Amino acid sequence: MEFNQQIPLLLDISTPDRTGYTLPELDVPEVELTELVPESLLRETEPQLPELSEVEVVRYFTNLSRRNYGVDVGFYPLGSCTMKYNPRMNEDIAALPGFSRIHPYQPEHTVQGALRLMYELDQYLAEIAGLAKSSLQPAAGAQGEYAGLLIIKAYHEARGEGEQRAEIIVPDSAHGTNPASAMMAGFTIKTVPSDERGGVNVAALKELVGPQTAGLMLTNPSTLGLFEDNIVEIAEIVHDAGGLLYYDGANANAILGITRPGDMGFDVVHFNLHKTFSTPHGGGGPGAGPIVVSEELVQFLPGPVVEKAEEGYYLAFPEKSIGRVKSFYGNFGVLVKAYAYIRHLGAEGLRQVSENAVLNANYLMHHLKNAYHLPYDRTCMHEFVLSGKWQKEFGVSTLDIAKRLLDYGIHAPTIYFPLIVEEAIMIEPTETESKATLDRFIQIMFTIAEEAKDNPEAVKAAPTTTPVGRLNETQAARNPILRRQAK
Amino acid sequence: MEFNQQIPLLLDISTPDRTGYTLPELDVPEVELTELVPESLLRETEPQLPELSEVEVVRYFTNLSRRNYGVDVGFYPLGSCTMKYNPRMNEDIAALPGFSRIHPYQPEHTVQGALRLMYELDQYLAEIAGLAKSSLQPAAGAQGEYAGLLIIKAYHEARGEGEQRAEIIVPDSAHGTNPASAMMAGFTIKTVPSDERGGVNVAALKELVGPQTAGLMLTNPSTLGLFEDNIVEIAEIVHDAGGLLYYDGANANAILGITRPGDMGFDVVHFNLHKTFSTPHGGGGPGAGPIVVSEELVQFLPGPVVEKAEEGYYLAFPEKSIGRVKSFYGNFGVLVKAYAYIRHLGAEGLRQVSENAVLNANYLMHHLKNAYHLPYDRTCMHEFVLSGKWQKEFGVSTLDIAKRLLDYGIHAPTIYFPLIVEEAIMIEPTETESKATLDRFIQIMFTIAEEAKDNPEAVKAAPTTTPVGRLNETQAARNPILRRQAK
Amino acid sequence: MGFVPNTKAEQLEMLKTLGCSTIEDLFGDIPEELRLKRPLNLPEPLAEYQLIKYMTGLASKNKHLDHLVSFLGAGAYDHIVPSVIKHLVGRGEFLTAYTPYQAEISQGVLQAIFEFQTLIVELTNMEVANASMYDGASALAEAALLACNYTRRDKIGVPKNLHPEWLSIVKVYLESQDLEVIEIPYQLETGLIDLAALNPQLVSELAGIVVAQPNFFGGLEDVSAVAARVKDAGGLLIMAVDPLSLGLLKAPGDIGADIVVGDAGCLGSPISFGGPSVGFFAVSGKNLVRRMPGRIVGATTDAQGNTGYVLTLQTREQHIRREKATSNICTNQALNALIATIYLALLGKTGIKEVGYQCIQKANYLKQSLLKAGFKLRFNSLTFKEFVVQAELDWQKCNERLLEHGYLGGLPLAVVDEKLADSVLLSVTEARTKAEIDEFVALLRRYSNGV
Amino acid sequence: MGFVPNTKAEQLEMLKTLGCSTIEDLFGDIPEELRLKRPLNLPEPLAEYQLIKYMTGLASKNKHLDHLVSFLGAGAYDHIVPSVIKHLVGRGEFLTAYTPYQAEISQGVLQAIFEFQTLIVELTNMEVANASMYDGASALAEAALLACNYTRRDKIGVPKNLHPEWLSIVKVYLESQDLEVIEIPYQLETGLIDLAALNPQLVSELAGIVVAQPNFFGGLEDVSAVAARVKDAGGLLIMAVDPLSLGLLKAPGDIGADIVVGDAGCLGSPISFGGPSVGFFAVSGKNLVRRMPGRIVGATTDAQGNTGYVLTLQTREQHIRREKATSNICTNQALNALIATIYLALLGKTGIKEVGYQCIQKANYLKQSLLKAGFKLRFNSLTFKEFVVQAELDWQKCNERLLEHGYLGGLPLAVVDEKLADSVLLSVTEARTKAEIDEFVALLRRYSNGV
Ligand SMILES: Cc1ncc(COP(=O)(O)O)c(C=O)c1O
Ligand SMILES: Cc1ncc(COP(=O)(O)O)c(C=O)c1O
Repeated sequence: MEFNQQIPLLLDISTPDRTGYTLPELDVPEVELTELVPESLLRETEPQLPELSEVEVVRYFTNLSRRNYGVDVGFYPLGSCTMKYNPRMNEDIAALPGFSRIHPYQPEHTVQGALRLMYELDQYLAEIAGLAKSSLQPAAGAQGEYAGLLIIKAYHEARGEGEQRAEIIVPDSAHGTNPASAMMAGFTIKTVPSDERGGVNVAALKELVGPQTAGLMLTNPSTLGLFEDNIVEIAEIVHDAGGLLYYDGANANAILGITRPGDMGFDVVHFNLHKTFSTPHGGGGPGAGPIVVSEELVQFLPGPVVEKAEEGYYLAFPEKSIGRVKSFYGNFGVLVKAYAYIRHLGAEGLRQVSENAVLNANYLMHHLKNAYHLPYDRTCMHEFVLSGKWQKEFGVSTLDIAKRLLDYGIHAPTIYFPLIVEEAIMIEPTETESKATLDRFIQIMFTIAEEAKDNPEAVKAAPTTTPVGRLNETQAARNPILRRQAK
Repeated sequence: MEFNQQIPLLLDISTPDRTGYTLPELDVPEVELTELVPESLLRETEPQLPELSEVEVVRYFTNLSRRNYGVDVGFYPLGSCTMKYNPRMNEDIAALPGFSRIHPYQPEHTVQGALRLMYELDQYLAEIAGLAKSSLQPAAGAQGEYAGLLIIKAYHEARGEGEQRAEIIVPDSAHGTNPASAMMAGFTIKTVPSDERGGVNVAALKELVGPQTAGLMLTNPSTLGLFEDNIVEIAEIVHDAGGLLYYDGANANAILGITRPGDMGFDVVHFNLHKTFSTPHGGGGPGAGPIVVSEELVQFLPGPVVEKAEEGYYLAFPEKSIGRVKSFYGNFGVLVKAYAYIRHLGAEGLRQVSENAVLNANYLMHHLKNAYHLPYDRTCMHEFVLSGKWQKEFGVSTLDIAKRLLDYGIHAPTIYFPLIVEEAIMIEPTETESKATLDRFIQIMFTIAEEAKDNPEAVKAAPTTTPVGRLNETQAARNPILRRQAK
Repeated sequence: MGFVPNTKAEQLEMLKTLGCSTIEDLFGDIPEELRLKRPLNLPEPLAEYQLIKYMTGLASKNKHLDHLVSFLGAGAYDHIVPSVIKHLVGRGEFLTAYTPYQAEISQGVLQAIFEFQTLIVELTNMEVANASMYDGASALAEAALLACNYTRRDKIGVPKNLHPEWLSIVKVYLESQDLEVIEIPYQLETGLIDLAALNPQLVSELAGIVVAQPNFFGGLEDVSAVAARVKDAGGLLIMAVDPLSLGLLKAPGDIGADIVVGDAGCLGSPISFGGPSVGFFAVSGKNLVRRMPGRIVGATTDAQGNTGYVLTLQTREQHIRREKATSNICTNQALNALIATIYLALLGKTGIKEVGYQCIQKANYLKQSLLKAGFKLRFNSLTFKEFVVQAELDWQKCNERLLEHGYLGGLPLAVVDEKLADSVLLSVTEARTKAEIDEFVALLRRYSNGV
Repeated sequence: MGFVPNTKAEQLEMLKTLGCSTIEDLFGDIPEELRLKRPLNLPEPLAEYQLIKYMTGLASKNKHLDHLVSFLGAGAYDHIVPSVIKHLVGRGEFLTAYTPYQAEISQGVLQAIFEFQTLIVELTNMEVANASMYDGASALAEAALLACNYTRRDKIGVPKNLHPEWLSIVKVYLESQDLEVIEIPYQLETGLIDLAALNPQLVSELAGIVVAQPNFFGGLEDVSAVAARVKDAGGLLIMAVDPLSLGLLKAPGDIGADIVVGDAGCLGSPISFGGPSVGFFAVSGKNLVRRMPGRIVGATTDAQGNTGYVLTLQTREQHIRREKATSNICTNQALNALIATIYLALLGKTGIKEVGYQCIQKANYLKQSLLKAGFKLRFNSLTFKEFVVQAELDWQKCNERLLEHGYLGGLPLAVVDEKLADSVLLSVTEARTKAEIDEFVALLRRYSNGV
């Protein structure tokens, strides 16, 4: 219970000399520590770690978890994040000691199961992307973007155009990681505006491309949840200008088995296994952001990748690899879960995922547009973006609406993104939600819309049923308290 | 969150044709069902089982659990139940496929690990009890009592006194299972009163025993948490009258390695592995109630027991076994956890358990007797019993006090037991609680005592912070609704 | 150590408060001569890491069903268990709670038990089910006691085609109260209950008759016939059923059963060398409810009108009624009942049928394959997921050879009945594949040909 | 299938609402020629039960640390993991949440991250730590970027005795922004960083210098000397540390480190073929905080004055700052940070010291035993839990023979540096026992004698 009670910090409940662990006795002859470490290197002040018994630790984290919301607790329509159900069997599989207790430097012949899994996952992702080969290294989408952009850079360098092609074009609706990754990769960023249908403004794009263009980063469906139907033309424009196309696969949950980035003309793709392929988000990670590239770009992939020979699977570096971006072989434990998911669903199951993700989104949008402004009134894909601007007129912001949802026991959608929509509310139900849940959400959203009109103060005061009330973010940023303050 | 929201029943959220499982395809040639089962035996009406997806099931039970309190959530001083911390390593161990995936009828040579574990656990329990040999069959304490009483019966029968010795003596402070088990075993029950120090009234006992006495059941420490210091004399009285002594080991957490029932004169003992030996209570079970007997009684033990030969361990039936009380070999999965616990702690660790259980109880008692009536003001063992009679004067019952504790985030002690104490409050902190927790509990109990005086209505209205308010038990019993009502 | 948080300093401080100098002082009530003067004779403690290594080693001395293809059943089955179950059941709030005495903070467990009762009622078509029993066998024993108690008769009919362990447990429970178990033989050709073999006078003295559906040999009984006979005689019909058969087979409530029991371990509990499992207990009406053993959860409301769940009808129970209680059961098998509830929620209406259907179809496929391979059936009744095969084979030896190939053979029935020495009880669940069955048959054929 | 709850009937109903006849209609915006006209070429789906069997089979093709006694380290270690951790981390509310954007219902994750930040600060004695990085290597790369950015210099000194993978990752990150990595050699006898080998002019142009403590060879660096030099030159001191050494070794904050990074996977995360692990990132002061990469959690209050936690200083981040962000990191390794937090909470002050102490003592015992057995040390520095042994042995072959005995040998350094072809990097953690070490030495001695 203690649900509404504050939970003191670990160090506040610590007692000197208490411990929550047992270690085997030290069974080798001991040597004076100072013989092993010179005094000058020895620690002077003890680190103030908490001292707790096992049951105290269990209660602390159990009670913390009870103050948290996850997909397991309820509906979590966080747009762009694909908060689908995370099958528990995958957790069991990844925890098998044959996967969770292997060392990355074991001789290859002792890890053939792991290497085969990576090899096959590479191939599955390539098939899904409609491209040639993957690297499983990147730890998350953003690192995938970064690695993918380095490949684009290496490609141009190999063609002697490295210096010249210094610009990456990014739509104004793009996720923040896109421009940030391009910057990290050393590119200059050019923003292409959206057109009135929410797609890339093709005319503007034509203006932007040129011999300086390294490539275009695109999410398709876009962050508005809309399919870029000019994609073939866009690809042509960029390719004709000598640039490459990067596909931000964060929204791939809409297209599995339906259409493929490679077929659209993309050269590099990253997938978010923690979105599309059902691996849990873990409160902010770990994820995995494998990239898939066209035949031409395989030589540049970050290494190592897994290859197959008569004798078995082995690790290798592509010929002109951009190098490594991650220790060892990526977030292997996450890869295992995505592999299991694909094997469980097969082609038909994956297609059903996307079909139902899109069906659910359209169903929600169809109803909600009656109570909230829908800036782009088109068939959407797996998500859609509303605007809270009607409510704004009553002084109720999108933030208020989001907070009010919490009172109804539902996680809020993504808000204020994409930036091009005023008071954006980005809703992604995913395929693992039932019609009943969608109907309940619709009803609550309608109620909130009513409240915004009739009783705006109630919405602005939200949330009131949560363990803490609305938290003061400005205070947090102005006067940062970033660790426990000694008492 | 939804913490304070009612959770509808499974069938209320069910949708026709939805499923939450996958099975391998049926891969054998199919035969018409009616060829396998005659029409007359086929079901006519479908069972109305809920139809849900996996995520719905996960959310349902996750949210149910969030409306529940366990040792993992906080302090649980439920007297007589030994709600100590349940080490998680034991769960992992019991879940090893070598323990959790074995069939009870596998050939013995394929389950030598399991048989050895049972054999050794038998020996450990015998050593702890100070007796000769155990049977691990009983599924819980009450079944242990039942089996133990049958052994006492068999013993008398073997001596030709079966008919004659039809009475079991039980103290008035005994747990309800004691007389109930004796009744199940076909005995007549005689109650021996307690004396003013809370122990067995020895004079009354002397009156009760005779040629009709089969035995005496005793808990030591008693349900008052007091050590029966006349135990040697009591044992003599019963033995001299030709009866045997049964030890209800539910309170053994006080005596591990400190004193032994066998040394006190007991002939049959049961242990509650789910109390003393840390196996989790599971919301009401499963437990395990192995019994240990003296050399003389080994021949009567319920079977099968594990024996050891040159070639390995094997199952056998004692010569004059009372038979079986439980399918297969008892709650094996529970036995594994208790075995692991004993191996982890060893002799010294077990002794520390009891020492600290007793220390914690005395510490609490010492403080709480200032605010609550303490009927027996003696050094207690692992638990003690207060009376709410001072508070009763303000119209506040023990039930009210218990409910008020819930508002403070603490599970209430056992109440109204033992029956011999008016408005009993039976408190067992266990050794796995820290002084800080005890101090907090003391403070809350003091606060409630204040409230009872100054603001009795607040206590009587409790609980108010729980998912539901105080539930109407009378209504439940008068108009029993024992399953979901179709809507 | 021992998961004790108290530090030495705290112990001293607490002792000081108590006016003691050592912990020993707290044990002053224990007569000196009873104090153990030496440490318990137990193995040295093992730190967690060592313990897990040691226990893993011990576990590895058992061959288990992940590595064996099992055709062994006889009360414990290799059914498929959805992996999500253990994640839910392992949540601390379920695992580390006890009997929900404080209803307001135990709504999770209480509602789950209420669901369990509901689902058992749905499966059996009875009126009321309780919160669980230790296992199917003790549930049956308690059912027999209830029947005697209810009818005030002192004999009960129990068929010899009941699981032999259950039969012996029923006997122990009844005989300890001087009640008599009348064993009802089975027909030699069918293996089905042979009520006609009993003296009709005796039948009319019975408090009730137990029918196992399917019986120990896997056979499907014509329960209606028995039902009619026992009702005529004023006794109760007690059915012991396999809950996984109830998606297909007629519901006990539709046949007129008065009490239905069974073992619900097959609904998602790990097989675990036979325990912990969970028994269920359901009755047909109000009169029986008040004499039912075990916990019962009921719905009620709080002052605000919120629905909530509580333990109810507690006046039947030992903690209130003591020696007049309907049973001595206290701790039961709540967590396994929770497992069964989750299992049924996952499977639902379709799943329960499909599992039963796969069992019967796969078992039939094995049966037909064995017949083709020249084996004989011991009984000519229809069967559910088990059946008895007969052959001039040393089944014990045969099983040893099967083991070498990773197969766990059936239960040789010699242990049960000498007359069945040439027979083996085979079991087939939905977990078996055609390939496994085919290879199993091939191996058996080879052994029967003396290869 | 696909965990989709929608039934066929519901799909139709929803489509009807939308005015569509088939789901295909919803994909009208996808140009016809882009639609995939065939099913994806993927293996047939496997039901859960089959999948688990299949995956268990695949896993069994790997030899793992439950069965191998490991002396292999080099960035991934066989440390003891308390079993309670996975039970807590597996709770759905942690596992299935995302980045805590909605603070009021995410206090669990937020407070846990706040604890992580606190504990990292305690361990390192720095001012502020962030919520986690992908791993130690990328944390170091980001630290190097931060140093360049902060000092506005375009070169950074990185020692060649850094983990070779880390070195190459740092290079990739820096070179992609046209920054230069100046490799600092190590002394051939000690394996320690040889700053003197660098041109002094060059040193004063460096944005900072990285020191690995312990270094890749397990050697203990005299960081203070480097610290003095780099400070003089106006650069930053960046330390890459093993967090498990920090119970014993001087805290980076006490030596003057400006940025401290490391891999905290060794704090309780499963080794898992090297990932997911978790990087940490701590800085010495305010100026650096505002340029720090990654999420940061801060304490604040609600209107009632209750303390609560929120994501803060977000204007550094990509979702606000886009191409001007301090980093592109978004999803990080929160669950592994939670693991590390639980691990540190269990171990506490005493435990962190004891683990480090057991590592160094056991490693020293192996070292001394090998010396006695006639092996030589490659470097003469003091070491922590790893060290380099030199012998005229084919280490690759030697490792193969060790494997036959269930031992996982050290990392042959031929792959790292040709000059180290005769050397192997051995690692010893608290999980090793004297008996295992003794047998390992005996085996090595046998091979070195050519047996
Ligand atoms: C559209 C889009 N692109 C990229 C990313 C970055 O992925 P990650 O968080 O895995 O680094 C996200 C994640 O939220 C996203 O939604
Ligand atoms: C003193 C005492 N005896 C016996 C029992 C019965 O044990 P069980 O519940 O395991 O059947 C209990 C359980 O509460 C008890 O406290």
